[in-house]
Formats: sequence, C-alpha cells, structure tokens
Amino acid sequence: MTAVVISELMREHINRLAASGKRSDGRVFDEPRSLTVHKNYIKTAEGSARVQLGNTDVLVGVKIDVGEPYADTPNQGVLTTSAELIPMASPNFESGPPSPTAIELARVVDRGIRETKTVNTEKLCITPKEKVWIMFIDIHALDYDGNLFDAASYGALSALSCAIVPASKIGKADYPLPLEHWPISVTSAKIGSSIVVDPNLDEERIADARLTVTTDENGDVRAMQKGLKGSFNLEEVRGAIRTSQRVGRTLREVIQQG
Amino acid sequence: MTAVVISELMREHINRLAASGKRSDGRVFDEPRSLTVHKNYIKTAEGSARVQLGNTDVLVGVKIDVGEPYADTPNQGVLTTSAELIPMASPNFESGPPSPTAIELARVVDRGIRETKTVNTEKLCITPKEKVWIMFIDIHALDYDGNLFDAASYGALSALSCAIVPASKIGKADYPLPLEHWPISVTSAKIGSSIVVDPNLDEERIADARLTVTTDENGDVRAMQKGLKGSFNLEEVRGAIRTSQRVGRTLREVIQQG
Amino acid sequence: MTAVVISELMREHINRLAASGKRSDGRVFDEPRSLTVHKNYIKTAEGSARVQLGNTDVLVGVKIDVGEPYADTPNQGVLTTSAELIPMASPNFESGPPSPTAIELARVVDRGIRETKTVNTEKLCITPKEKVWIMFIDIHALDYDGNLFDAASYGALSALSCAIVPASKIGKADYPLPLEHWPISVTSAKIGSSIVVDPNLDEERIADARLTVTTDENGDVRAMQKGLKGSFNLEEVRGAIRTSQRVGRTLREVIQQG
Amino acid sequence: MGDVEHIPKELKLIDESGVRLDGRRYDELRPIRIEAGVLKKADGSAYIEWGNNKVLAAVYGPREAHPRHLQDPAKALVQCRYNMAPFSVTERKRPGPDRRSVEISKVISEAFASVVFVEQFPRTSVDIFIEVLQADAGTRCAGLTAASVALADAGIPMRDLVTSCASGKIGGVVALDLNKDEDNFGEADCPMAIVPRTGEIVLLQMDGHLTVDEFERAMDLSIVATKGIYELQRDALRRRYSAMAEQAMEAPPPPPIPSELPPPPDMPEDELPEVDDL
Amino acid sequence: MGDVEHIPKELKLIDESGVRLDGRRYDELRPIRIEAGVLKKADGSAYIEWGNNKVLAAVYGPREAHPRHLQDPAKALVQCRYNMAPFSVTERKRPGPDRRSVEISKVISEAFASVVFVEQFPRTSVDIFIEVLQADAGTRCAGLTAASVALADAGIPMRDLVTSCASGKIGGVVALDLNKDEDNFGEADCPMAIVPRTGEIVLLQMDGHLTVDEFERAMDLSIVATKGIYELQRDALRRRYSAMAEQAMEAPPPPPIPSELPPPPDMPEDELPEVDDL
Amino acid sequence: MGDVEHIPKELKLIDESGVRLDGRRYDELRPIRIEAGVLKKADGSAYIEWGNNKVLAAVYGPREAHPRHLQDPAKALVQCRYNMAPFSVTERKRPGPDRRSVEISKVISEAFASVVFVEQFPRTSVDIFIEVLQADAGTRCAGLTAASVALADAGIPMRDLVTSCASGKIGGVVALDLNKDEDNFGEADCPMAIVPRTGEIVLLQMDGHLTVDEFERAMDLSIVATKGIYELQRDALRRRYSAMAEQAMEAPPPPPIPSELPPPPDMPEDELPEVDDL
Repeated sequence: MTAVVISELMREHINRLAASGKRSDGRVFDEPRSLTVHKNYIKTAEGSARVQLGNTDVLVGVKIDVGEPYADTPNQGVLTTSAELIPMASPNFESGPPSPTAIELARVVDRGIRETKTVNTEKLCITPKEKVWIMFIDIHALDYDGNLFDAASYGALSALSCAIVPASKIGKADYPLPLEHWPISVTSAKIGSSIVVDPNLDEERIADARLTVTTDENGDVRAMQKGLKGSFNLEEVRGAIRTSQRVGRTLREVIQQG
Repeated sequence: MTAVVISELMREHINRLAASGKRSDGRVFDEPRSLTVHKNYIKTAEGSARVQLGNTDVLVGVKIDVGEPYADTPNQGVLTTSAELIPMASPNFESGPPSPTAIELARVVDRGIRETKTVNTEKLCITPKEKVWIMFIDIHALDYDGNLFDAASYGALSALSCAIVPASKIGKADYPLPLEHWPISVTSAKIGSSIVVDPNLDEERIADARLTVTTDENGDVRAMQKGLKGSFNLEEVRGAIRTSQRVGRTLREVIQQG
Repeated sequence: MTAVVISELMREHINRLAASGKRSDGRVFDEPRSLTVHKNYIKTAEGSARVQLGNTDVLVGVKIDVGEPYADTPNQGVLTTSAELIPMASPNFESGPPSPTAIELARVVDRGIRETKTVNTEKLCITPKEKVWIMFIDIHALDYDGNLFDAASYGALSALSCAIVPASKIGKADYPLPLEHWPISVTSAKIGSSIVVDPNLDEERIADARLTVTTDENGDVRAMQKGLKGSFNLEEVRGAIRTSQRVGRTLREVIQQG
Repeated sequence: MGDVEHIPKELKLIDESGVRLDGRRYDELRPIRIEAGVLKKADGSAYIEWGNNKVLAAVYGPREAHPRHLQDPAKALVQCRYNMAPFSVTERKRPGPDRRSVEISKVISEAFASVVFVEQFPRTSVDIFIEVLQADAGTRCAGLTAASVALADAGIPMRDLVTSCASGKIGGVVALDLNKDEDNFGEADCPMAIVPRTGEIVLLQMDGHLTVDEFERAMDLSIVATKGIYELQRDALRRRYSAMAEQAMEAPPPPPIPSELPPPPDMPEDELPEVDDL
Repeated sequence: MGDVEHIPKELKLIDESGVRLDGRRYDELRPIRIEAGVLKKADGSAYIEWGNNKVLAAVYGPREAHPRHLQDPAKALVQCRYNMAPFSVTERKRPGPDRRSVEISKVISEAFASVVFVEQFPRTSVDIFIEVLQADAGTRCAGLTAASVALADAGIPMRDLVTSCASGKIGGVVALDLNKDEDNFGEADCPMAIVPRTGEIVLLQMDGHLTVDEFERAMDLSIVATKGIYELQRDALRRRYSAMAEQAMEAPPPPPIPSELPPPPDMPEDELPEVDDL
Repeated sequence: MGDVEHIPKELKLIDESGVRLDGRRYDELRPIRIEAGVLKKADGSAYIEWGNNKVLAAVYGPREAHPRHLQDPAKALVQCRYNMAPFSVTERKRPGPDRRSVEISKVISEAFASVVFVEQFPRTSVDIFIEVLQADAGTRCAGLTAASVALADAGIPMRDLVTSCASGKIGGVVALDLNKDEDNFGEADCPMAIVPRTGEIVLLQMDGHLTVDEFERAMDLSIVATKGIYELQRDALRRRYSAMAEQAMEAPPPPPIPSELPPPPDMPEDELPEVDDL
C-alpha cells in the first residue's frame, strides 16, 4: 500500500470535532454507520452476502467443496478464510500477493468465526479421516471507506448464515450450513483522547489505535485484536468491550434478519 | 520488457515505404519470409523442431509423459503449452516469470492446436479416468526478429508432427502422435493504411494492429487473435482471412515436408 | 544482499599484514578459529547443534519424518538441505527467497554430506518404494563473521551425529541416525599471494578466491567448490587439499566429541 | 472451448424451431442492465448484469504511473486488470491472476488504447479494474462494456464508447451471445469489441471452427447487437448525469473539509462533448 | 486455538488442587532467563528462554530505510520480522513467512512504534528481527520481551521498555502463561504487551471464550506478571552494561583498523536516561 | 552423483581393455563442434555440440546495468544465466531457475569475472546467457566454453579465452569427460575451467570420492584436454571473422536506415589483440 499523505488540516479538523464530541459525518461516538445486508447475492457461491457499512462495501462468498480433514480433527469440516484488497476498492490498494493488512484482516475475521464455533464443523464430516466439507470464505472488498474488519466480519457471518451444503454432489440432500453462534465484531478507534466506534476512512487514517472486540450472543468475548501504533489503557479496553456488547446486539439482529 | 524507444526516423522510413507498396526487406505485402523447418532437432524430446522464419528462430520441444486426465475428459490425453521469452533472444526480453506477452503467445498457439483438434487426444488414453498421455509443448524463442506468433505456431505443429508416443515406457510399442489436422496461423500487421503479412521486428514495432488468423486445410477459420493498440475494420479482417488461407496453403506444405 | 563498500584502507591493511605473514586476528595462515559445538541444542528437532567458529554462529536442526523415496532409490532415505541467511546474522543479509549465496551454501554442505555417504540411507528405508525416513537439514545462520561454508558444514555433521530416528512414531524403537563417515570441509582463501584458512569476514570480503575442500577420515577428497572472482593455480589447489586434510583431522575430533 | 464439467452427449443446444436452452432465438441477447457511478472511491465505475454475469468496473486516473520507469513521457498508459472473484465460478478459483486473466487484461487494455486521448496525459496511467463477481460466459465482453461506461463516468476523454459482444456457433447454428453451457458444448466463440460509430474493431478473438461464411454471419450478429448495447451504455450515463445534477441541486454545499483527492486532471473543456452526446 | 496433534479427550489441564500439568499454579510464570548482547554483528541483541521457548532478538538501526519509497521524511520506521526456524516446531515448518508470522510481525511492529522516539531519526528504519529457535507457545510474548531488551542494547532511544505476557483459560480456570499443551487444549489465550510504568497496552489479542469477568482476571494476571518480567529485562541490561564496562577497562584499546560500521546515530545525550534508570 | 533413473547394478562403465560404453578410451573427449556468431540479435553468440550436449551461448553488453542499485561505479558486472530448456532432459524440467541452475550461474559468472576487463566499463553489465537445448552431462563445461567464444564474438575485451572440461572416475578408473550414464553411475566428477595460457583455474568443483592421487590424475587429464578445446574455440572465432570479412566485401553497403542499436562501447583499440591472436 503506498504511503498516504494526510493533510494536517484534515487531522486537526477531525481532532477538533472529536474534542467537542462530534464526528465528521455527524454520528455520535458510539454510533455505527448504517448496515445493509444483501444475502445470496452470488448464485455461483454456496453462500454469499454483499454488505454495506456506510460507504464501505464488501462482498463475501462462501464456496463449499469436498476435501480432506486435518489429521488432528478427522471428524470436522475445514474453514479457511482469505481476503483480497483489490485495487478497485481504494487508490491505496495494489494488486499482487496479499499485503500484511489483508492477511491480518483475513485472520481476524477467521478467528472471530472459528473461536466462536459459529459453524458446527462436526456436522460437516462425510467420512471420518477421509472426506469432509471444506468452507472457503473469500472476502472481496469493493469500496473502502474505513473499518473493513467489521464489514468483512458481518459479510462472512451473513454469507455463512445463508450457505447451503451441496450434499447433492455426493448423492445426499443439500442442507443449510449448521450455524450455532452469531459473533459480532465491533471496532473502536482512539482519536486523541476520544474513542469512536466504527471509524470511517478519514477517522481511521488519523486514529492512534484500533481495538476490535468480537462478542457472542451472551456478551462473552470471543476475539480481540488491537491495531495501529498507539495504545489503550485498561479502562479504555473495558469501554470498548461494553460498546461491542451493546452495538453488537443491534447489528446481530440486522444480520440475522438480512 | 523495457520500453523500446523507436526513432521517429525508422517509423517514417517504414511508413513511407509502405505507402509506396514496399517493405524494408524487399518483400511484397502478402509475402511471408522464407521458412525453414528442422524436425527432430532434440533427441531428449519426444518431438521437436527448430524453425526459422526469416531471422526469427524458435525451438519447440514436445515431451510426452504419463499423467492423469482432467475429470471432464476422462478418455482424452492432455495438451499444455508454455512459452519462455528467454533474454538470449532479444535485448528486450527479461528473465523471470512469463510476461503477459509470453502468456498470450502460449495461449494463442495452444488454441490454434487445440481448437483444430490437431492431435486426436482420444487416442492418447491409457486407462480411462486414471492414466493418459500428457503432451507438454515448450516454446523456446532463440532469436527474435518479429512475428513470434507464427514462428512458434509452425514450430509447435512441426514438433507434434514428428513426435513419438513413448508407449514402450508402459510395455507397449511406441507410436507416432496421431495428428489429424494441420492448422496454420498467419499474422497480418497494419502499418498506416497498409496491411503486410508476417511482419519483421521493425514492422511489428511500428504496426498499429496485428491480426493472427489460423486456418485449417479446408480454409476454415480455427482461431483468431487481434493484438496491439490499433483497430481493423471488417473489410480488413476479411482480407486478413483470405491472406491466411492463401499463405497458409504454401506454408502447410513446407511444414508437412519439413 | 546490498553492495558492501569496503574501504580501501581495510583492504590495504589486511594485504600488508598478509604480506608479512600475519592476519588481522593474530592467527597464522593455516590456523582455523576456535570451534565450539553444542549438540542437542533444540528439543523440537530430532538432531541439532549450535556451532561457533570464532564469531560465526550457526544453528543447524535436523528434522526426520516419514515420506516417500525417490523412484530411482526406492530403498533409501532422503536427504534435503536448506539454508536461510536471515537478516539477523548480518546487515548484508535480506529477507526473501534464498539468494544465490544461500543456495550455493546449502548445496555445497549437502554435497559434502551426500557424497561421503555420511548417513547410511539404506538403513532409513521403512517400506521399499513406499515409505522412508526423510531428513531435513536446516541451516540457520545467527551471526555471520565469515566462512559460513565450514561453520554450516560442521553444524550439519554435528546435528546428524546426535540425531535420533523417531521410529516410535511408527511403532518401533527410536534409534540413532546411522552415521558412517565424518567429512570435514575446510575453506582456504587467497589474499594477494597468500592463502589463509578459515577466513574471517574481513578476510573473506577482500579475498580474491575461495576454495572449500571436504575430506574424509582417510584424507580422501569428497567435495570441492571454488568461489569468488579470482583463480588458483594447480599448486595452490594442492596446498589447499593438504591443509584441509591436516586441519580436518583436528576439527573432526572436536565434532566427534562435541 | 471452456472447461466442461459433465458432457451430456445428447445435449441439444438449439432445437428444431430455433429455440435455445434458455428460450432465446439465435439472434437474441441475454438481458443486460448497466448502472454507472456505483462506487464511491473510484474516479468512475459501472456495474453490469448480462444474463447471469455480474461484473463491476472501476477506473482510477489519469494518475501518476508507477513504477516510474513504466511512465511514457508522451502519453498515458491504459492498463486493465481483469480479475475473477474466487466465488464467481462453480469450482472455486484461487485468488490472483491466472494465465487466462492475464491474457484478457492485455487484450482489453489494447482495446481501449486507441480510444482514450492518451496524448493529453503524459506520464500518467488510466487504470481500469474489472471484477467478475458471478460468471456465466461472456465476462470479457460484459467487463469491457462496463469499463467503457466507467471510463466515461471518470471523465476520461475518449473518441467514443467501446462496445463488446460475442457470437459463436451452437448445434451447427451461428448464434449471438453464448451462455456458459453453449460456450462449453458449442463449436465456436468469437468475442469482439467495436467503436460503434466508426466500425473500428478494437478486440477480436475466435476459437473453435467457423467457415468464412459462418464467421461473416457471426460478425453481422455481433455488430447489430452492439448497436443496442451502445444505447444501454449511453442510457446508463444519461441516468448517472441526471442523478448527479439532481444531487447537485438538492444537496447542501459540501463542508469545507480539505480534500485529499488530487485536483482533477487539466482536461480541455472542448474534449468533453466527444464522449457525451448522450 | 493452536494446532492440535492428538486429542486426549480426558486430558486434565489443571487438577482439583489447582496444579497444572507442569506443576505450576494458575498464577505462575514458566522460568524466564534473559541475556542481552549475545550477537556480534547486530547493533543490539537479546536471548530469552521462557519455559521451553528459545528465542533470539536482534536490532539493526537506525539505518537508511530501503526501498527508498518507504522512507518517512518525518520519522523512523519500526519494522519487525518474526520468523520461526524450520526445526523450532514438532512438524517441520517450511522456511519463509507464513500468514501467521506476517500477522505477528505486524502487531509487534505496531507495539514498538509508540515507544521508540521515531521522530529523532527521519528516513531511517529500526529493524527488529525475532527468531524462534524452539517453540512451546507464547513465542510472540517471549520475542517481544527479548526485542525490547535488544532495542535498549542497540541504544535506540525509547520512552520505556515494553513487556509482554499472555494469560488464558484452561479447564475452566483463568491462568497465566499457557504452554503448548495448555494453548492447544485450553479454552482461550490472550497475549498482551504493556509499558509497565504507564499501563499503556500496546499489543492485545485474544481468541477463545472468556466472559468479561474472566477477561478482567486474565488481564490482572498478565499485568502483575509483566512487572516481574520487566525486572528481568532491566536486570539483563544491567549485567550487559557491567560486562561492557569491565571489558572496556580490561581490554587494550581497539586496533586502529578502519571500521566499516556506520558512525553511531546522532542521538541527543539527554534522551539516554529515559531508557536506562536500570 | 546425478539423478539415476534405473540402476543396472552390473553395469560396467569401462571394460577390461579400457574401453568405455560409448567406445572412448579413458583420456578421450567426446566429439566437440563449436560455431561462433549463430544468433542475429545478440551482441555475440556461439553454439556448441559436445557429445550429445547441444548448448547455445549469447552475450549482450556492455550495457547499462539495471536495476540501477546493482551498478558498480568502478566496473562492469559479469552476470551469467544458465538455463535448461524444459525438453533438454529425459524428465521434463519445469521452466525457470531451480537451485542447481542458480548455483551453476553463480560459478560461471565468477569464472569470467577475472578474465573480462571489467574496469573499462563501469556501471554496465556484461550479460551471458547459456541455454542448454539437449543435455547429456557436462553442460556447465560446454556452456562455459561456448560462452567464452560468445564473449569474444561480442568484442568484449578479455585477457584470454576460458576453457572448461571435466574429469571423473568410473568403474575405478580416472577418466576424461563423463557422459550422462558415466556421471550417474560413476564414483566422482570434477568440472574445472582454466585460462589455458596462464594455468589459472577459475572454476573448480568436485563431488564423489577421489584419493589425492586420483584427483591429480583427473586434473592432468582435464588440463591436457582443455588445450585441444582451446584450439577449437580459436578456430571457431577464426571462421567467424573470415565469414564476416567476406560478407563485408560482398555485401552492398547497408541501407541508411537509422539503427536502434547503441553505439559500440568505446573500447581501446590496443586491447583487442589480447583476445585475438587467433
């Protein structure tokens, strides 16, 4: 990703707004952008969703195919997550092998799903040790206006939630992917001494630190990832967890109904 | 490939010649360069040919080995074509992974052979679904003086025409590769308002557009590929097809007898 | 590796010393640096050794796993050697795919072991044509002060000499890797008209030519590799072989007892 | 032709009364829908649905070309990257370019090079990104057609829009706009791209088996079809400009936040009419 | 959690009396040993043994950043490369970075970025290399802790040392510093890194399942533990400086051989106290 | 030694009367044929047939080295790329460099570095390309020998030609110039390259098992053989120069087409005799 030159004016503008409790797009600090979810967007995928979080636009497809299990989990299906930050989505994305940013994104989304046991992988075994269903989650960012972590995470969960296991391929009846949990990631960004949720691109660029907290339907913590070059103190971490629980509850409903 | 700076003088020179019906090497517009074919040039290959089209010099080797068929064609041998534009052949070729130019070259040669059903791949099945003969066509450009498309295509056809299936490896008798068609590609280049066949390097560099037309022994069209940044009108395309049919007939004989 | 600018002063200094029979670290011409060997340094490896040759510090690990034999040696285990010149070890090493220097290093160490039949690979067959033990020798340079060839070679031999074949993985008893020879490589460098053994980094950088000679316990030659841009005459080659035999005898004992 | 997954030998791609498996006649296009200006970050963009193909195109530029040694001191580079999303095909495609997409990127780049006024923007590049989201044969034609709209949406001065379509041969009949089954089991496919007003053919590929007469008929079908598609492109741009004009009238002036976007390229006013008699 | 090789279903990671498989209590660290200045070529280095982890860290810089277009005219880049030796794990790891090590390199780079006085060294990079020689869970914490010492050993001006530790949950119990079996079969792991004197958390990751209350307890365990580790870091540096001072007194002056090493960076004298009230 | 495809245990590489499988005596070379100036685009070129080896060498340069940061302000780089065509060996070789060819490229580059007058062409590179078209053991020697002729054909000033040959041990006998079967089933192989007039050994490798005495005998065989090969190199160049002279006399003056070739490097006239007492 090429270096991004942010004018000092922009930084001052957003910092000044934040100091007076405001954000450049009019939201309050703990207010996420509007989320729209379009499930089953892609017919060639076993599951898919196009998700718009404000102006951030992400398409996630789930392909499900027969493959071999890992030796250590012979009765479980396999989950694998990739992200492409295609140059269509931003003047700062370049084609080529996945950047560290894309790799971190894919791994954080993957952990959010995996650690919550979102998919019951034991129901994805065909023949123990030999054949299981493999899920490929592919994150395709189309338009990047900040906070890809959450948008990709919502897209992945939405795509999984409508995915069909193509069991007719092996002479059985197709069935919906067995989902058991609904983990929601919510990202907070620290701007000066303020902490805002779901940062847009302008906020993300000047933020000191970022904290993504994934909570489940019980409010338990399932994954966390701190990013950027600044720091949080413990009280700020606690605040981010509370925000994640509260915002997560609302967005979980949007995704479940989407 | 590094940018090539062509002097405007060269461009003017060739354009002026073309406007008066002449070419820099004395040929008339629809006259290809002389073609020499040396079959069986390489003993380690199952088939091979070194082909000189004017000063363009290409060596093509065919290796044939046992492998697995594609799932969708369980009774057919497999054809795969690669091209290396090695830096030996031109100051403008660089080592490294195949350039777009090399990839296009390999794919156009491959389509010319594949779409004409040059090789009867059904006679290359050993055990259906399990074992078939795989043909690797490797195009090795040695000296590049323009029109690699045709030179490589003639080399590939020549190498296939003398290739032996090494069936003794699996306890049977070796037999010649079963060839059924003789597709010939002929490339036309548009220079100003003139169209010349088999462009040499100087012509190729200043040409506006290129059209490669592959015809079979009946004069039917089997593959086409337009290249470069200019355009053709429909009448020019028709002319290029007629030229390909006529020039193809002559060159097909050279290759069949080579 | 970035270009290294060596001051002419350094070159003159070392050359002047050499002309008067001296070396910058006080050694005589045919004196190697002190060698310390710490075997079984890494518990996760089947064999390992950390070797310090002067200030050159190399860690070599041997992993042994079940795999398939080569088709042409169906009854023999497989040996494969890799080297990483990690940027920790020198300001001139860069991360990325193996450089030509790293590849040459791995191949020279590999040949020294392979050509001496150091390991009796026939005792590493599990099921002919199907399963054999595969040895991965990984050379990890930690601190680079010249003459990696010898340090890596001593490390590899030391690691092999304490390696255990993990036969308990396949229901048998673990046993020591069957070592049959003790090849020792000794590198000579030509500085002006002098030849010094085991060059340190300063010497290596200004050396004209390098000759690595691997001899076995009988004093026979098992591998040689000339490097750098200068030359040796035949008499100098003979001298390097004699030095390798003599120095090798001493260092072999250090490694056998280490 | 394309990859064949299961070979129904007796598959009849077109029946006695000239009706194709999806109900079309030999000279019928699949339904096409084009929308311009669908992305926020790109300088121009377009979305196309063409039968079951779903393709996005985005344009960035003219912007400084990098790496620098690729810059042309005399003109802009036109660089296309055609890419398929992993989930856009039946068998998941591994991310990143394969040989097929490298070739398609090359021929599409070349197709636009003579249409864009590249001399106006030396040392820059005009970058075209085509993302195939859902594929059903004909993606290069759909992508090129959408990219053309995205270029206009980005305000890149061009001599005209480029329009693309394919024809081929199925069950012995020359037919327009093959879908995936027709492409897999048919006898020939011939994609082309044209500047509709001048008849300049800027992309032409063909594989399969056509007599010269069949080739002529295929080209005739495509040329006629591109005239209709050209109208859809223009219509998408018209709707886009109307929407922008409405927005401009309704919306309050933008806040005086310093923009990080580069100033628009210095393009002569009088070039604009060349693209926009829409 | 991590890769699981064999699943002993009935494995009890912590018994009724609160004792873990390796004999530790829930709030006990594995033995840690740190040594500074262990490599000759690097500008700074440290070695750490942390339970069965063996990790080396080296620092080069500040030195000219390359490639040049990555240089920041306003400050130094802090770039970490975390790497595992192929033999450091049970199953041989292929040489070179995998996705996991790319992510770890990124979060460690970010953890140090706010601690190093990067503004003092524009256009340079401070390169941190972490090599895991033997792994037993917790390598990122061990590596980060060692890298912190290596940075100080290299004389890089920092606001303070950074110290790292993880806590997690095993057999239903929140516990400090999981080893490999505990990481594989436990319920959660939460590595963090902190500036001990200010409480700034510069690295925080978590996966598994923790209630908010459990998370609080895990953080408490880690924060207390980092205070002890911080002392080990300072102690290693103290020993390093003593050794250097002794050497300086004992050794004859170095020979006047022209050095190839660049002159030390021009760092203000008064910054040094910030790292070294050790 | 090399890759062994089938192990005929009882294979006798040399019989009681000292005759090898291909009929040669222990001190006999395979037939060698060298031709200079075989390619049009390269600045210099040569083709060699050495037994069943067929190898082409081409030279470009001195030309501007790139990427720029590799340029040496004091001298030319000599860079060799040894490559095997995929069809040059029994089992198809995947295109592109493998570890073996990287090593061979390196040692051949080094072999020429002390022979070319690199100081005359700072910041440039002399690029040597060796393409193995058909391989039967000894390709590095054949390639190096051909490259030497190609360098002279390109007019690159050199102290002398370099000549290469290998000897080894088969069936207990030290023998010259092993072919593929001998290399596969023999006991040792020792390729070398020498400046014949001065005896400088510029390439030396060996693997297998030789007593010191056997090594001496192998080197003797090679050194004697290189004297004959050197004559073949000189002869090829003589024929090349004669042909050029004839052409120059017969051919009409070239048309006044502006050339795109760079002007020949500014090389002092009096250097030329150093290569060309041929």
